[in-house]
Amino acid sequence: MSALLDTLSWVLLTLGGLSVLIGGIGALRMPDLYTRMHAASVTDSLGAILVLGGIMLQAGWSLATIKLFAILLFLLLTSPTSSYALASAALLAGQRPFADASQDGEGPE
Amino acid sequence: MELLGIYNYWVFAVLLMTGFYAVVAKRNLVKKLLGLSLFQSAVFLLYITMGKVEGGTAPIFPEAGAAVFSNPLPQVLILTAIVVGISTTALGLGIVVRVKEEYGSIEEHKIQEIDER
Amino acid sequence: MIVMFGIFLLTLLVITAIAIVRTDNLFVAVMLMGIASLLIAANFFLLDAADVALTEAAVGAGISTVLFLGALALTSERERAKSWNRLLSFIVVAAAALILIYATFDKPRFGDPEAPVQVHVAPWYLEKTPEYIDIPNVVTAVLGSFRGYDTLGEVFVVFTAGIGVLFLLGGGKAGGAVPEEEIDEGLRHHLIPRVVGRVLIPFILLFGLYVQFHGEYGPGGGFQAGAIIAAAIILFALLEGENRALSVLPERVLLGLMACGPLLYGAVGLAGIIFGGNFLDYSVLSSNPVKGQQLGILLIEAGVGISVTGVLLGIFHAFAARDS
Amino acid sequence: MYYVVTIATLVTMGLALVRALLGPSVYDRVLAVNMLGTKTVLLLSVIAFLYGRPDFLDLALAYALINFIGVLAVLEFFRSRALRRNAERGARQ
Repeated sequence: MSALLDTLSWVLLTLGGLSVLIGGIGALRMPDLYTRMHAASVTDSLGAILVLGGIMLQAGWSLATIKLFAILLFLLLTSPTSSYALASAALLAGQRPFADASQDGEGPE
Repeated sequence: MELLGIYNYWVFAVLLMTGFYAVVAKRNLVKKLLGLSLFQSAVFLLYITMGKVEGGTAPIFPEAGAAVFSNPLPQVLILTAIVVGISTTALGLGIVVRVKEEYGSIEEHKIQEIDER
Repeated sequence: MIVMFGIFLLTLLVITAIAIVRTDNLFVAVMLMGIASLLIAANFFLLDAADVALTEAAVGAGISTVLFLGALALTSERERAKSWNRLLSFIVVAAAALILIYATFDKPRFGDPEAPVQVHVAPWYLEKTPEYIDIPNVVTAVLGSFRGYDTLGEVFVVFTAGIGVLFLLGGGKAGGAVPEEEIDEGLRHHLIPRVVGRVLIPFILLFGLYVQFHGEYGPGGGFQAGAIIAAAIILFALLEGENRALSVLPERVLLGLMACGPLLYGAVGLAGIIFGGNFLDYSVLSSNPVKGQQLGILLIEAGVGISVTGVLLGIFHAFAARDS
Repeated sequence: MYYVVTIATLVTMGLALVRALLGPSVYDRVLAVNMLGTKTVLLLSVIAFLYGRPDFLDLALAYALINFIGVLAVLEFFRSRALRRNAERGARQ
């Protein structure tokens, strides 16, 4: 049983690391702000679930698990909110979501 | 490995001087304050680095098994210094805001020009 | 391996610092400063300073960005002038950096348990804390009891800085072109942040109280808790507008908090004298000296928390009130 | 195995920093700050277990709770700036 849990947490942690990394690459390589945000925020949530889930399996039943669950819960609440706030601020300042490389060099001015 | 041991101190030196450069060379007052914050962070880093003991852990006794602990004293000094740092930075920002209201600019040389007139 | 992690983070930190100095957009510089704060907090944690990392997290994550942005809104976000005497400054700074780096070769090895810093008072603190105070967190013990004078001084510095900001920015408003009620709406029209914020603010406050009163047992204490509670109220002010935040915690209450914190701290010190001990000697507060010490630390941490909350909120409101 | 996650997180922090340095717009930099914030939460939780001191998860919890205040402040900053600009334009006409 514990070997099974161990393997499962291994898998979750590796997948989590992978998705975090993919998010980072996406945020670097995507052509404009909104696609970059998409890459970053979606993998953020998935990566957080996987990584924290993996650690939770390692921690077993303890106070740490509850804290990890709280961290996960708050991350899942705050991370999309800040993505929303960011996209809203960008739209407000007149950044248009065109996936066109010539459009994204504009500052807020 | 020997050099890695003092890498933290090098980072301290570079960080300190980067902040100092901003304070000396930049004319924008907010930029100067940002430089000052960097300078502060560098000093914090120096203290905490010196307090680290190899193989140690944070100086909070765990429930079981006493281990080697890092030095608590620098941590106490820096803990208070961080909060003091943000309050004094806020005071500096307050002065900058007042300067902007009186002079209409936060660039040092413009303020001097107005003063000489 | 962990040493390598630290080195990687420090390298990122240096890159960030150089970028902060080089950019001419102050808004970008403030954002990069947020990154620097995250990196340095992670570094503190790697260097075994959980309490310091928590303080940096509480201050750097919300409050310092908010204050800098408030100042930028009142001044300008572009740096217009070129640097002054760039070459000369660079030479001076580079020379000083080289001298500092040269000096580091005489430093004791990183993490050396025999280094001069580690052999004087620190072992005494670590050894005597269980005996005199009997709380697990040595940092809190040193902060509250062994070096209580220092902390009292720091609290007064924070208090003075808060009073200074209120003197500079309080009172007469600059008067802007935007109608008061429009600017004061906060983010009320943004439904998602508002809902999430309403859910989260109680938890942040609860977490602040946990950090405050759990400070004897884990990372935490008055300074961190004050910053976290202030961050919660600042979040409320961002979401619901200045005036609603002020009607929850009016300016008079904030001033009261600012003054009460140092007063509580000083009163605990004086109580020591009245009960026949020295100033800030908590052992006499209770019949059992260890219990007395714990009671004293609890009270002075409460004083610190109250004063930090009051000062940070007072500063925030002073900046925000100008912005209209 | 914690090392794998830690290294992935650190590399991602490096990538996010590159994004913050490249820009091009200020929003990309805010995005990078936000990414770094979440990555820091993950890093701190993993390292707390790496050190064998899970009671230090408080730190990650603090970041998870208050890191988004910075981004909300940015939104509020741009909102009030847009309002001020509109008012100035209105005053000129």
